Amino acid sequence: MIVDVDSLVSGIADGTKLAIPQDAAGVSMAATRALVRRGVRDLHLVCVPIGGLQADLLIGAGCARTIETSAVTLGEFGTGPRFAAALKAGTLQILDATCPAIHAALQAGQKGIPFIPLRGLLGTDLLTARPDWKVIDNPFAPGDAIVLLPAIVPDVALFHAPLADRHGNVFIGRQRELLTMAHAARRTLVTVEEVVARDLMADPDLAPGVIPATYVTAIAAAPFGAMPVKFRDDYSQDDNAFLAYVAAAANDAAWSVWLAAWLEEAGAVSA
Amino acid sequence: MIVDVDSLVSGIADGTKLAIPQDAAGVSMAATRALVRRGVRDLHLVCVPIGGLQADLLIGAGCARTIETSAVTLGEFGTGPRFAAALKAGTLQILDATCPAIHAALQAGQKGIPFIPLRGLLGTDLLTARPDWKVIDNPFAPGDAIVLLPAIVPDVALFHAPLADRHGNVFIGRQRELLTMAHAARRTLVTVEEVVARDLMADPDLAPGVIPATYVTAIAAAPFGAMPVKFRDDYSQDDNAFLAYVAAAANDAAWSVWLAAWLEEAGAVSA
Amino acid sequence: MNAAVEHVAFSATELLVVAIARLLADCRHVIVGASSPIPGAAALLARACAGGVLHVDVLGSQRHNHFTNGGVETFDLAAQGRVDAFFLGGGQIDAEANINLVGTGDYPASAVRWPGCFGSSHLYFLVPRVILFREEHTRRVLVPRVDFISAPGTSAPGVYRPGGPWKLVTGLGILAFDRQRKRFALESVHPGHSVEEVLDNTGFAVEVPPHVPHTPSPAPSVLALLRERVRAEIAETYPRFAATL
Amino acid sequence: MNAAVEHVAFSATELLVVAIARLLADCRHVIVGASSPIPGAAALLARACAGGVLHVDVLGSQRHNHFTNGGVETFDLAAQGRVDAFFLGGGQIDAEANINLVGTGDYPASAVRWPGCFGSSHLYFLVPRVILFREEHTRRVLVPRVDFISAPGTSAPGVYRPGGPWKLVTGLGILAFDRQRKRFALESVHPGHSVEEVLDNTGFAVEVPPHVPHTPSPAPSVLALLRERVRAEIAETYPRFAATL
Repeated sequence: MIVDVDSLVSGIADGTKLAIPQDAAGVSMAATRALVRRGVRDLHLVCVPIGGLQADLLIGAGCARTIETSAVTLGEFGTGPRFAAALKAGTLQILDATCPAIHAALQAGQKGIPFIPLRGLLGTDLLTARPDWKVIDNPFAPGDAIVLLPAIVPDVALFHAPLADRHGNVFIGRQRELLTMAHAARRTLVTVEEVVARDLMADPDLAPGVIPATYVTAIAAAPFGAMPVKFRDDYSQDDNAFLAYVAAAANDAAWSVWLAAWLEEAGAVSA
Repeated sequence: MIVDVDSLVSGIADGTKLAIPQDAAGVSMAATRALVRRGVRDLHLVCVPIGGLQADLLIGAGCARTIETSAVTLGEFGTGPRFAAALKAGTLQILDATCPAIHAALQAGQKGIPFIPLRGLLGTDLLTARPDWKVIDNPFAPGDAIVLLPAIVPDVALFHAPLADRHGNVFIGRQRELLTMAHAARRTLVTVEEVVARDLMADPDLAPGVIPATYVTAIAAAPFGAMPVKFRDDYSQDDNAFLAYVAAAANDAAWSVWLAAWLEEAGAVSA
Repeated sequence: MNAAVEHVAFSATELLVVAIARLLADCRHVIVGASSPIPGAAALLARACAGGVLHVDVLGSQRHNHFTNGGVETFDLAAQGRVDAFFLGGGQIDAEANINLVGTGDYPASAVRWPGCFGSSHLYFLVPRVILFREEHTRRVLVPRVDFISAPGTSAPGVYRPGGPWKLVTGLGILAFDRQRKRFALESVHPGHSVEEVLDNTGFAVEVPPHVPHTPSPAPSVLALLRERVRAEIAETYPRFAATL
Repeated sequence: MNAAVEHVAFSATELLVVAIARLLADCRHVIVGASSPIPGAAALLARACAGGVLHVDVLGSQRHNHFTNGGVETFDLAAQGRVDAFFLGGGQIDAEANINLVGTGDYPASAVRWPGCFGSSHLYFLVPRVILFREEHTRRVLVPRVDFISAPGTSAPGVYRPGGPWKLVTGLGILAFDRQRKRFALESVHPGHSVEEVLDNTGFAVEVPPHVPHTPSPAPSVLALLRERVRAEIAETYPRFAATL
């Protein structure tokens, strides 16, 4: 259950439907590097509910065929540059969404129900772009059109969390979408800042913020494993790394150089 | 926001759709006594997902017109006796349900969606007894019949929790259905073992198990407020109280005597 | 035959616990509902025998319940396909494994009202191996046709139903349910009981193979595990039951 | 007129923060989305002015975000009808208050791609007072018709829509949206700017009443609150922005 990062990502085959969280929730950049190094291809990324550096990097490295997301953004550094370039080049299939639709569809996956309704969406071009979403007449109130979303069941959920124990329990605190991801996905892979000896479920204060081991396939220790992305109060976003990334990602030649250098770095991701 | 128990229940008018938890999650017997004393009538009880002593007592005291529940049970003491008697007498409307249906319908209320699908149920007499549940053909897989449940939006959620702070935050730990109840209900009333001075949301270990003040209408301190029902590791079920209850509830005359005595007790509920 | 068989006396309850634990041997995840001391002990025993590979959640327990998403988690987990086995009872169980947890007579003004359906109307469809457990084995319980279907034993083709009834364990024996043929067959009879006793006390026809074995007696090592570790574990949730072990 | 008016210099950003805070005065619950320092400061200022009655959740903050149910809670809360005001931007905003957060040109191979719809396609329908905030007030942003409708300004009768656009706040002024008439009217122009400047830089027709006031200057007491308490509060989430206040 406790493995190294390379073993952790060995469970992510080409073509995997891979759920990843938004930056603020805990992004495993350590596993991302291992995954790109291994040369994974054709991922179907499900961003919960938006993507950041991780998604843009996986796209730029040629690992993703499809992305389902409500946005790809580097925050104040703007739209994910490799994401935008791939869309313009037509090398990436986009399933544009809206945050609550991804959350709700994932909750449907969690509940083992085939679909879930959601308000809003009517009259948007998003709905036109998503033929997999259906509009029905609300059976409880004729004349009330409502959108149904099919459940999202990721093959793998991958994220970074502060703590795990040797039983496989993972503490996520208030980042509750990680629990929904783990419930909905068939398998869950987690990097953590620290693996602790005590049983996290045995502490009645911590237990409410724990994903129990049942849902967790494997865990790898990866201190600073979200860097250069901000992680809780543990570390801030490394703005210089983001600036270097955005500069390199602006053209294909500089991007290749940046990517090769990043993949050669041994330790924690410093971009 | 912090009031006494009598003021707390003053917000529960006749006819209220009142959501109450199952015994293990935290039942406010203190508020129940105040409510019965006040002589509330015509409650529509929503048991999340089953009822125990509290539901049976409210029925026996003539406070409830309707009950929506997946069971009314006193555990090893059997079916709620006043519940069974009221059904036989035809004085109580029953909306029989199944646990995941109540949870799912409440989650629909929480999500502000008008309905939610649920697997199972087909071919049960439960479905026949619930014309408010609808069967449709799954729009994503023709020929696949599935049940839709209308959302449950309680007027009031009422429960007992270990801690609250002066801002109105309530710690519930792992009893997550209480959070769903508070999200789904228009108003939430809580009795707690203790009101503490510190801010529960400021503690990153406790915060994951907190219902934030936004959802909480009023709180009353009621030490031992779940007695004689078990409450977490704080106190066990008072079996003698349950035995006395069951004995009295077996016939109408004994029941009236028991109820009058119980209502006159001043302190913590000892049944 | 050669080795001397060690004999250790056991109670009827212990036989049931061990027999149910045996049914759970190759499961990954078992959930035990409320008010179920014997299935609870059986699941914990199966976990002890499996060396920790088996996930067990005992509803009502604090220590042996790992849920952190509230009461809904049991049902979500089952709907995700992660739960291998679950236990259901029944005020009435009939020939086609329909179960009735609601009551007898004209619904809703039931002559005898039981608590209600609990999660049965959902879990019976979703958990691959539902073990029906009812200690009382009488014609009052095992009826030709239930008065109210809380959950049906079988469903029409096309109904989404990865789960359903697998075994029926009573105080007299173990019956297996055949979902295709929609009937029970007698699998074993507990020591001290007979095939005739089972048939006399069952209100519907049961298939009886030419040779019906006795439910195996608990091995001494398993009994020891039950009386020490499992007894201590189940005591947290069912103290009075544990005292009887 | 009689009393001497105290003058305190303020920045364009401070004017915006105070103007938006004024719009939130009678709200009970305001949520501020990601990458929104000015709306974030405005909501915290409104809370400070309201004496603590106003619930504010700033996404991305630890201290000023009370959610304990993950990212979905924002949307559930809005769908429950508990959120009075929310902020949306737009790469393009058009005459009928349709907003485009996706990109220009032929979708999906957008000439310019923006991040994506975020929660707009849902929240625009559900939050009663959506404040469109975009500092850049140009014909590039305020277009006759958006290239992609992330969220429509209005909906046909019968569509469930308790919410929608309320105000549009830009670097030049404040416009109010009339949902019945499907058009914007100019409500005030910020000090230092003119009605003509607004009209010249808006790519669609705007109603202009006979007298258009200036957006009121911040009161000294409010500015003090902003520069002390609110600046310290917003610094947790937006440190560089706070440094400019």
